[in-house]
Amino acid sequence: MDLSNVTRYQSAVAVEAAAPPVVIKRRGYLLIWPAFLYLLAFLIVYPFGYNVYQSFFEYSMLTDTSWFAGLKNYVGLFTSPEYLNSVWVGSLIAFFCLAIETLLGLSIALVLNQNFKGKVLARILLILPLGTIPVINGYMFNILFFPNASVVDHILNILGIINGPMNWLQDPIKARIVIIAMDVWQWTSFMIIMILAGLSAIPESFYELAKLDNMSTWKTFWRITLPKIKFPLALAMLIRAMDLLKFFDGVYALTKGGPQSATETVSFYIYRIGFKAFNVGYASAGSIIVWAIIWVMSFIVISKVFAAKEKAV
Amino acid sequence: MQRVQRESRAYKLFRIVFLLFFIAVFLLPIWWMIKTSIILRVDTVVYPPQYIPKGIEFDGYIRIWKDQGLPFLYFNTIRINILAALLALLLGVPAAYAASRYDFWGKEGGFMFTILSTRFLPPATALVPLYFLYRWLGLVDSIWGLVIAYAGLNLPIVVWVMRSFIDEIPRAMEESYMLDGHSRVAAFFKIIMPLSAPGIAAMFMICNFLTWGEFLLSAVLTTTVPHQTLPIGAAQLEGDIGILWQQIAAIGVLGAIPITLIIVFFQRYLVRGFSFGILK
Amino acid sequence: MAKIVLENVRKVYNGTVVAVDDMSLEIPDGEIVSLLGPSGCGKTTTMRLIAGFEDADEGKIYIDDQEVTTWPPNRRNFSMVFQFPVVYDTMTLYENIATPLRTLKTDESRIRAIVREVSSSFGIDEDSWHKKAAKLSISDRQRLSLAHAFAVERNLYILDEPFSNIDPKSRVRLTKYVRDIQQKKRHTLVFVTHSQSEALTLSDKIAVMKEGKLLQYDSPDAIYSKPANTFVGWFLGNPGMNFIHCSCRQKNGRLYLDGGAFVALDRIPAAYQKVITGERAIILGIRPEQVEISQTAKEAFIPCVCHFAEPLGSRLLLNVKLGQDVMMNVKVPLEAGVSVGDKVYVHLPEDRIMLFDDKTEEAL
Amino acid sequence: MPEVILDRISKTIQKKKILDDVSLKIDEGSFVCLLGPAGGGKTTLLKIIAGLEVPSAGAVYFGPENVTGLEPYKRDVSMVFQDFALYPHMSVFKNLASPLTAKKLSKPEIERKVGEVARFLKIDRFLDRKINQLSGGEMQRVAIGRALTKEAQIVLFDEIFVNLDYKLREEMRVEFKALVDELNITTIFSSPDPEDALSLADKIAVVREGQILQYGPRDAVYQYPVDVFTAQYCGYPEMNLVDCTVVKNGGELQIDAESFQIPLPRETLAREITPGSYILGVRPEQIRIMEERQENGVVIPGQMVLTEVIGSDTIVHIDVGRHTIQSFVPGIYRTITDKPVYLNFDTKAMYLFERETGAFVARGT
Repeated sequence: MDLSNVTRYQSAVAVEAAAPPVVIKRRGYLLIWPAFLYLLAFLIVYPFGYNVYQSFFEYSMLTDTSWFAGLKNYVGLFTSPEYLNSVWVGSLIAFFCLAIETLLGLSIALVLNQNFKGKVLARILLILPLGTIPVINGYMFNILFFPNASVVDHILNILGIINGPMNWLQDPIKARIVIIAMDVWQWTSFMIIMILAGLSAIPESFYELAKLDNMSTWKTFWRITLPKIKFPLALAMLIRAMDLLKFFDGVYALTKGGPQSATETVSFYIYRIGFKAFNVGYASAGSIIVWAIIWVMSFIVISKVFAAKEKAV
Repeated sequence: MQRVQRESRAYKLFRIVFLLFFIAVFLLPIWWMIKTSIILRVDTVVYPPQYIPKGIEFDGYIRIWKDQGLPFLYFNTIRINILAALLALLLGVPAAYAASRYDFWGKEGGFMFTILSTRFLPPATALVPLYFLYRWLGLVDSIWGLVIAYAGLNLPIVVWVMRSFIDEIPRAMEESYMLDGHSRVAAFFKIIMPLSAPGIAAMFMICNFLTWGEFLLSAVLTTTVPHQTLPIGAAQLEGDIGILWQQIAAIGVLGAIPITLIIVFFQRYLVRGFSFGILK
Repeated sequence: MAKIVLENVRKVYNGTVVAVDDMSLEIPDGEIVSLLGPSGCGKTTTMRLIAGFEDADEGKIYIDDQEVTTWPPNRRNFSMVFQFPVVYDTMTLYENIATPLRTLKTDESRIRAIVREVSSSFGIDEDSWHKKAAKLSISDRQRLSLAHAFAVERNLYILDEPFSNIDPKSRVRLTKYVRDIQQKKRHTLVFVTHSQSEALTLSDKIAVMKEGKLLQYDSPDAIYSKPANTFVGWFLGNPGMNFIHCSCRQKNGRLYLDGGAFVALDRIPAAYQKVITGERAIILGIRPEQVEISQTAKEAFIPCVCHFAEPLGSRLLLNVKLGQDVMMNVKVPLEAGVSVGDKVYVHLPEDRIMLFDDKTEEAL
Repeated sequence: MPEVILDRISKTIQKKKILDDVSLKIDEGSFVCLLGPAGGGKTTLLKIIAGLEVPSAGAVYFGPENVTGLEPYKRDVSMVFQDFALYPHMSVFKNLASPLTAKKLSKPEIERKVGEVARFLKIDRFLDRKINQLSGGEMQRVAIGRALTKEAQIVLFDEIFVNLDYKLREEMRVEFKALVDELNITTIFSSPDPEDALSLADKIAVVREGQILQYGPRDAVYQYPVDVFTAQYCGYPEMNLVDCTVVKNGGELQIDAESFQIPLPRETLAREITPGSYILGVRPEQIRIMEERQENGVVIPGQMVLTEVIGSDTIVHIDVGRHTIQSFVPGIYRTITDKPVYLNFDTKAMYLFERETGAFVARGT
């Protein structure tokens, strides 16, 4: 063999130009369609189309007739103090819930991430609120803050923080505090679980290094812990933020939106207008607006998710 | 590997106090629910409150059993949730397989985004359309109506989380099964299904967890006891004459038991469910 | 800089898994000592015990004759480099290196001088000081964490498999940096590795471990040429030592080594004549490069068949079959030109042979 | 037993070109190694042969038959995967039997064939075991066994030594070679490790960035690399490369590498070259280290910087001006002298490559 005759390798395979191969397309991806169509039918296309359609009509319960109303529903909605109030109340509640849940969840998760006796038990006890039924929690918080017989009043009185009955549920501000307290009580556990998952993924060696450098606990938190759990934390907060737009059960059982719609969230408003007042056009217009908000927010969440996934690969 | 901890005594004390405080706060409403369900009816709302009941009765449990159709409610809740979870898995696992193994046009931005975004839609906004659709289909006040709706709530999470489970099964596994001479369908049933079985089981539990306490849809889409769920049963105990605390609490206690077992035993998977499989 | 002593140290996980068993080791001041062994041999646990990340169940640890067994890691005064590079992602390169100096209350101009010195010894450009560490490639991260570790004068520097995630080119460079700085400053250095090449290249002494036990602790050359048992002989070398189960038999009043179908050696090697006085079973060990080979029959050469020939740089690695089922690796010069299927003759030089006990597999 | 022909295969995945117009003809019964760095397209190429991926363009032939679109389970190919891909929920026996159950053989037949293969690979002792009870080496044997029970004429091996530690790799390589020789099958083996390719293969195809740079008999690829990449990649330790210029000095040509010069008489290289920019290449095993300056031949002064002991041999790193040159020294050698050393090599062992394209120009004769 003459090895010295080196040429760059070329596609010199002796195959006669054959008929183009019959390429079998692999069609396994079609499996995604049943799930997709199902969601489309029951949760997206139909409800969305219906909402869009109805939002341009006015409907009368009495005569069971409806007539075209143009943008009247939207205009009405944006000038309706009730709707604007529900947006304001919803945002207010969501903001405080989110802030408190995040801070509490973070501090509790940081403690639970340490090694100590009884850690597993403490962890289970602290996520138990997730196991309760939201609407029943509403009733239980009703008892805890019952006018003139509030358990919370009693405890706060003993601790000397307040003096006398607070009548929580009669006062707009206090009622909001109770609603927030209820949500915080049930969903801080969610934050704890999510943040613990983020914390447990940080390799121990980062802390060992910080220790060898005599870094203070505070600095270690800012320089190592927080940057490393940024993603799970942000994800959990965004999920909670969107879930707070759904906030309904607790409000229903605890305050029914009262006093004077001080605790009426958007979800509750849409339900009340649609099902108690049968103002379907209004409810539909309100829904469309909420959908727009959700889509923008979920777009942010999901694109973050994709970015993180790519980073992981 | 266990890290050697050298913490100061003061810090250890602080930690105990900190945790005990939050455990107390977190458990207070739960204890109140348990206590309310067994305390004498006259002592339910009294001041000063009884932290430990002075007398107990099981009247609440007996009444919900006899008068409020608890067996129906309980059975319905279980039935609807299980069927909804199964339906979601039936549709979701193949979809998750496709999403994990195939590249197709519009996968991430179109299909997967749309599927996940439905997870965030407030049920309230779909309530009116669904009600009229169900009335037309004759699904109002039937357990199948709720099964279909709940499966829709579960489906986004099933697709996303199962996809992350299937992603963890090396492709080479089914590929080598196919090279052994088995068909693609056989590879799905003999390799993917058995290997993702723990994930499927966990997802089944998580689905039940997610829809167990659902209130709004079942409040609107069901009207009679034989088709209602526990949360609705509880809400109906709030009537013109007042609220039947004892019985609501009793439903609350019974309703919380299965779901609490799920969170205790499936904690590890809860994170995946909550984060759509992105965190493990 | 300090001397480290471990005295009968033992560590058990979960009450049952013995990670380190009765380990005694003296790490001399100013030397590089490697802990070498396959995964699960206890080298990482030993390192973590020295560092104080784990508490020993039994035994004592000394730094310069001061007992430190119960001291927390930061009091033991050492630097560490981890297998998966650990740096402060949110800080700049400069801040990363400066962090341990900050806690020592060094003034800023001094810090700057030290950072300049270590970063130049590890090939970090001054232009990149202001960059965030998060953006670095994995080998640059390890470079940074080495610079960070060597920025401060410590009793001890621990490197835990620092090169195993690094590409081969950067590995050579980083090895050189570590060796240079150690030679200049005479640091005491503990180096944990599963790679014989790294251990043989860098260390003054190697501690070979297996299943929680210290098998041999000696200079690289001594470990290579006089392994304490068959495992050490097999584990070091490329390929490792050959072992042949033999029996010492008597013939005409003289002992010889019988390999079954062939005579491995017609007498007992001189070095072992005092140890072996009667008939017994034995394991003969010889390194592949020390086997002599011939293509023609000679006296005291064993006939065999070559069934694998692999060019290895300027050497040819042969796998030959002696008798029925004894396989042996032999390394010969490329020019020997042996190919698969050839009949060749090998000779085991008396002065190269090592003998091991057939039961304990310890060197005799 | 068919030959395998790849005819102008291209593959694009998510707009990324993985394979670009690759053609390859693999003779029946031969052992071909696809050698190249990770991400170069080796695995995709194997998957296209196996039918696990469909090429975006081009065709695959097994002998005269065009199998391009054929589903993998209809092909006469088996494959061993990098991480073994054993079915963890099945016993070793069931793993080995999987290709036979697909053929719907009778139970005794399956038991007989599995038994044969298991004995052949010395894994018959643990047929009842679960996969997670096996060591790395045993897992690899089972994976190979599963590929063998199919009795396919073409067997693909995808980087099967990568996940083994170096001691095991050393032993498996010897065993593997003996095994393949005995079976007489068409073997296509992919590896990032030149040692695998040089010790096992009949022919080597160097794959990089979706293209085949060179395909030929092992010795041809080793001795006459087509370009700098192949030259450097195909050899362990890798070839030393130094940028240089060829200049006319008086009537004679000379290689000028800034820190040293090498005279280049006409007869040194196989062909005539013109002055210009080149890359000089010499394999480390050809470089000798001298403590004394020699008068004859190539003499390059340098400074030792590191002796890297790799098992039983040593790579000595020597600084020569801007470059570091590696010399492979058999045996353990650990002296570093402060004195300057001199490198020397036979001009026969010298390679020249074009600076811009990296293409092979000439080598010493």
